Amino acid sequence: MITMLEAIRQAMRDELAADDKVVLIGQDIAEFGGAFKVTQGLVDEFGSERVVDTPISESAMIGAAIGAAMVGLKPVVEMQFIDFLACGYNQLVNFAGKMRYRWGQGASLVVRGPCGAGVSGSAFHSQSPESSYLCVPGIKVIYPSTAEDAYGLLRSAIQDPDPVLFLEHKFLYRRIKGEIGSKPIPLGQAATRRRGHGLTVVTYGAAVHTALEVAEQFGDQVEVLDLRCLLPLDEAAVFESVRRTNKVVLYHEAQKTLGMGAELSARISESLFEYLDGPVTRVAAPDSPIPFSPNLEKAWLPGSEQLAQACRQLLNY
Amino acid sequence: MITMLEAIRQAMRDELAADDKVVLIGQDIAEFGGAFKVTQGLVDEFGSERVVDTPISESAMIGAAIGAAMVGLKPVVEMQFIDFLACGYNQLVNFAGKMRYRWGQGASLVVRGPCGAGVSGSAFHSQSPESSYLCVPGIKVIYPSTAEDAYGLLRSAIQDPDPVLFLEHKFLYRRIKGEIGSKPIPLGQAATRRRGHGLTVVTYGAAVHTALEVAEQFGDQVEVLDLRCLLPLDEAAVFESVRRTNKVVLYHEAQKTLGMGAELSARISESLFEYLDGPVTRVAAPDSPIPFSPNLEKAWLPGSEQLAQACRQLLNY
Amino acid sequence: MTSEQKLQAYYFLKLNRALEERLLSFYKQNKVVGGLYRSLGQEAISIGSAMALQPQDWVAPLIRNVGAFLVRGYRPRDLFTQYMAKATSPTCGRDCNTHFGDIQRGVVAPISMLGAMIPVMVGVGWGSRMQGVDRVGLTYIGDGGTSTGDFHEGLNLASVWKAPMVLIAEHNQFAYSTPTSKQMAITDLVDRAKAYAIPAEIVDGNDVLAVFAATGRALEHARSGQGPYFLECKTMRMRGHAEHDDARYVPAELLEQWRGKDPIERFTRQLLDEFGFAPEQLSEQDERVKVLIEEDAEFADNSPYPDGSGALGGVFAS
Amino acid sequence: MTSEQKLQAYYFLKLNRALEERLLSFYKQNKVVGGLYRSLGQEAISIGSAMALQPQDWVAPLIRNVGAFLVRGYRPRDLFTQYMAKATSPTCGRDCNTHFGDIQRGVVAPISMLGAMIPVMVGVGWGSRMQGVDRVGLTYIGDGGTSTGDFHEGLNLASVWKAPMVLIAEHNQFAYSTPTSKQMAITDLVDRAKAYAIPAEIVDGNDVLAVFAATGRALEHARSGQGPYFLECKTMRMRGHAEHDDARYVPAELLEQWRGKDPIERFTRQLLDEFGFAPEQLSEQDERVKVLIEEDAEFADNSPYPDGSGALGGVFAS
Ligand SMILES: Cc1ncc(C[n+]2csc(CCOP(=O)(O)OP(=O)(O)O)c2C)c(N)n1
Ligand SMILES: Cc1ncc(C[n+]2csc(CCOP(=O)(O)OP(=O)(O)O)c2C)c(N)n1
Ligand SMILES: [Mg+2]
Ligand SMILES: [Mg+2]
Repeated sequence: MITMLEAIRQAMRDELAADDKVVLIGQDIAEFGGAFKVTQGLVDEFGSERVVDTPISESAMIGAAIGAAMVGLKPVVEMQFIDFLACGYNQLVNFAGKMRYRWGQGASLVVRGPCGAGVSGSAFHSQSPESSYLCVPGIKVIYPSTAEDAYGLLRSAIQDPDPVLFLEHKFLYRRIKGEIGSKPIPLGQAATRRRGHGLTVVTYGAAVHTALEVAEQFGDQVEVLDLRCLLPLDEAAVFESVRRTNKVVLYHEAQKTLGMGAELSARISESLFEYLDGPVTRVAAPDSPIPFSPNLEKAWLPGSEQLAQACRQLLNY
Repeated sequence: MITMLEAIRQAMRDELAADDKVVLIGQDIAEFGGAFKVTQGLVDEFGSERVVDTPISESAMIGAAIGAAMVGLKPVVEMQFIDFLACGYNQLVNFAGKMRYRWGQGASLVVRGPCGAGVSGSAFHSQSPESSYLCVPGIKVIYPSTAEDAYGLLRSAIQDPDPVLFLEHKFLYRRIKGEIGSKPIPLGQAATRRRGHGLTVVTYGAAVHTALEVAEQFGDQVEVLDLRCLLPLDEAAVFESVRRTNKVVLYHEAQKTLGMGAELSARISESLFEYLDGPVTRVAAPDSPIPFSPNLEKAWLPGSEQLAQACRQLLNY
Repeated sequence: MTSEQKLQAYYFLKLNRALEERLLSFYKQNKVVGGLYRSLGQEAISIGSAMALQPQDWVAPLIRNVGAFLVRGYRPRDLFTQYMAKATSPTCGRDCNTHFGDIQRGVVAPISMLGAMIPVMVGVGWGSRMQGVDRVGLTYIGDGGTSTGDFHEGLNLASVWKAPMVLIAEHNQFAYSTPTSKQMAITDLVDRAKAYAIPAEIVDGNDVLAVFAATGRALEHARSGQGPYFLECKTMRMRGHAEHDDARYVPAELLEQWRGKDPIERFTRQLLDEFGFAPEQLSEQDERVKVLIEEDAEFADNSPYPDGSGALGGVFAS
Repeated sequence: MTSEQKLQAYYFLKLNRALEERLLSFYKQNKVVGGLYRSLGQEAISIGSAMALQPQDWVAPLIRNVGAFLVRGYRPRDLFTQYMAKATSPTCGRDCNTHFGDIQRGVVAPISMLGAMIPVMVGVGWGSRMQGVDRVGLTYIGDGGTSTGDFHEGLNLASVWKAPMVLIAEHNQFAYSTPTSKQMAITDLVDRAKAYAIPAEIVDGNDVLAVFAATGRALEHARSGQGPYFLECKTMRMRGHAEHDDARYVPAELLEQWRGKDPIERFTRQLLDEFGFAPEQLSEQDERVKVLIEEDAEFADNSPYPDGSGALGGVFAS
């Protein structure tokens, strides 16, 4: 049993070992091992040519990774906190994301780093950025909830020929443990974490664990589907489940407005209108920055009570 | 009758005249009058202290506008094309958008500029960026479809105490004419552009005009609701209409995934489940960059045929 | 500096250090929420520079500029309660550590993204001049922060607009674990200023008088309409990036070498030996510091946490 | 340059100019889709620099670097069809003007956001060296483009990584309507390079031999492991930003002054007077240019537009 953090490190280690085109780029990731120590030791194993420190220049880091990808490397860029990716937004969205469509050449690169709230990181060390990168074309987005997935999905992400944003919920880094496999897990496959017949909670990331806790309260009523990948999205798995349960709660930590829940809700409405026995329901964070003080943060986070209430309400609908 | 472009200029002129705290900031906006000539002549009327050219530095432009707003100015920042706002993403989203929540001090500023496709601008001069700024908290987003609205809403945007993104569809600049009023139009009020009882098309921006064209084909069936503001959103008007027509098509030019349509669909599903007589339907652009060549761009754009078909299908549902 | 100012500088230096030492005990008691970022060894920069400001000037402190808050009239309790996430903090618990400010006091709250304050303070200075207000905007940047795009865009804009703005670069040898040599190919940050024709000076950042004097010159330059000014304060970060970082990547000799240059010890010696202050005059200030720290520490410690209802609202004015 | 190279340079210069003149007639016939951006007066920069590249090197041309495409083996038809939005264009009509490239030929397609190519070409050079490949990445930037954050972050990273990368700054006096004096407070772009300790030279951008020689030195420097190199090519944009811009903001005397420095006229005189080429040798090249332009113009003109089905797909590899 290893932590999710160790699983992520192991995925990078295995990819570094398997393919000498893989390089790691980031701030303080070499000797220091990164702010969260995710890359600890990798520079000793693979050398400072392949685990490379950078200045504080998120835009140049992404840009250089794009260039390196063009000449055949497979760069994995660490953001010290994923919030700082906002400073490299243009390179990722306009350069990496649009390349293949425009001139047929893709950039095989991963941008990864800690995201998410729950550790009093306040507004700039807690964000869930998935919507910002899903609402523009060209960036795959992966968001694992278990150590096993983190390992297998990161390996696939590194091997993927296109730009991938790999989100690691910092709350899970050392809190979640699991056995990991030794193989990549294909992108785009959701996982049913719990079976139920009364409604489906579709979720991902740290929220999966809260959903499982809540589902317990409802016996065999609540099914929990972990998306694992937001793009490519396993729409079929979502639809299959909702077709069975006829009710769905979309649950995530990111802001509600234009969150992943909005998109799923729209797709379910479009495709499963006649299967629905109750309103497609979202449980997500309020449309505000993330507050610092623990009580505030707790009130801000869409927690188990909110989810339980939404489930209750929908089950009784 | 003046063009939408002239209406926008007139709004700035009237605000510059009414309030000496209003300043315009942008690339080539002074003597040159801007790439689209939106600010033409304003430097002569108000001087180069109030209509100010900048270097090519989108991030610094937004940052400086935030600082200027803190000391009491009301800056209006022109992006030469709104696509370049991607280079100032961090300042707008993380500084301007989160200030008031964090420490009680807001930034009264407007970022405005041409957006949208239809003029063969290709991938970097055609984007519809509303989702990128709606999926994070703190930025109001306005998107007028008529000269009158462009005038009145821009005046309100400039007077607004919070950061506002004001989107001007470049296709409409000189193609749309209208009488303008002399007063600000309050933010957050949708406008019913056409009455109908069979279904509601909720739309905004240039798409409003296509929607009206399409609605014609359906006699008194299709209602067209122009959102005008995406945040603050006139949810009440959307709900009121859908409660009457019981069917809704969400229609916009931006990418479908995590577009405004996704959010509206989710809200309608949540609140009006029992009123719906057919699946909430989206008509929006494919999830890809915007192609250049006219035929490609036309195929890419969610056009009248697509909308008409969606209406037909939903009316027959 | 006048004699009075010298005593004041001494007071603020000691207050800054005592404040952080008190925070450190809170930290060890697990009463600090999140990381604790020290300015140990760099106090002279914040205090010397902030003391050179005029009342109408504005300052945007970063995480190690605790001293600037104090000079601007904030109390230790404001820092204590921010770090302890209390309801009584300037942000009512909404944001952390030095992430607070107040337009009325001319203090701008930073965001975490390094470099971002620079364009904003350009706007503050420029926007003030537009309104005929004599106001300079002062902010800080670390050696690492000079690698950001905003540093470049902000300083370039400042130079073109001749904005009344002063940037103090604290060259403390490290950006988290990254030494300056891995951050840039130059050795002096003043070389950055050449790209904008901004006048720049190297200052001994551990000499509060030198910082005060240089900042005074810089502000004067900016105030007179000649545009921005850049100061590089050479110094050393004497602790880890934050308290959770043991900074084993810092060569022991380097630390040793800088330990002898402690800005407070040095200034104390100067006051006594060079400027003829009596030991009692200083202990009087020490006593003031002690009393205030204890009073404010108690205040903060006894302050309640916000309750959850404070989490919502306030994103927009209306 | 060898004699052969000189003739080649002459050929490319004339081809570049003839290509744009032909594009201009297409433009006047409304056959160009979107704006037409000229490199008139600046052709020596793209051609001199691209000719200095080794086959294994890579280049990322911007909108005025038509010449670099030609030197790299692209044909006029590639530019014609791109500008005319034809199905036969390198991007099959998906993107415009110089927004095309091909990894096989070592040409990177630019994005519109100025400055963005710089970090990317740092990555190209650095990533090649990582793999033991001797390859330099060359790209360009305008005077205006040097104000972007990416310019700074990219060059700083290049200098720290000692990336084999060369940046050619085309100082053509204007960024759209903005003269350099409103873009920056310095007069020479080489001063920007001081911030990174990157060696920099000022070059006469209207002298194809000087550009070729300087780029050769720069590439050699980069290739030898000493890191990036910066060249400032002084020149003048002899047309508006694009053809729809009448550039009335450009002082007539300035244009007049530069008209006498036309890089092609000048090189032609040199070839004849200094290097002893016979007029027939040049007219032979002129003939080649004429034939190729006409052939390719016809090809482009007769090419079909893509049909709508080409709009979809291809965002991801699978
Ligand atoms: C844009 C950005 N990227 C990364 C970080 C994470 N980070 C916080 S402090 C720090 C090091 C800062 O070093 P320096 O600027 O020298 O300041 P010092 O800590 O030495 O005072 C880093 C990398 C950040 N805050 N902002
Ligand atoms: C980041 C960014 N902001 C704005 C623009 C719009 N724009 C296109 S070209 C141009 C002027 C460029 O001037 P310069 O860099 O000097 O190049 P030149 O046109 O003179 O060759 C501007 C402002 C852009 N392309 N990218
Ligand atoms: Mg430092
Ligand atoms: Mg130029």
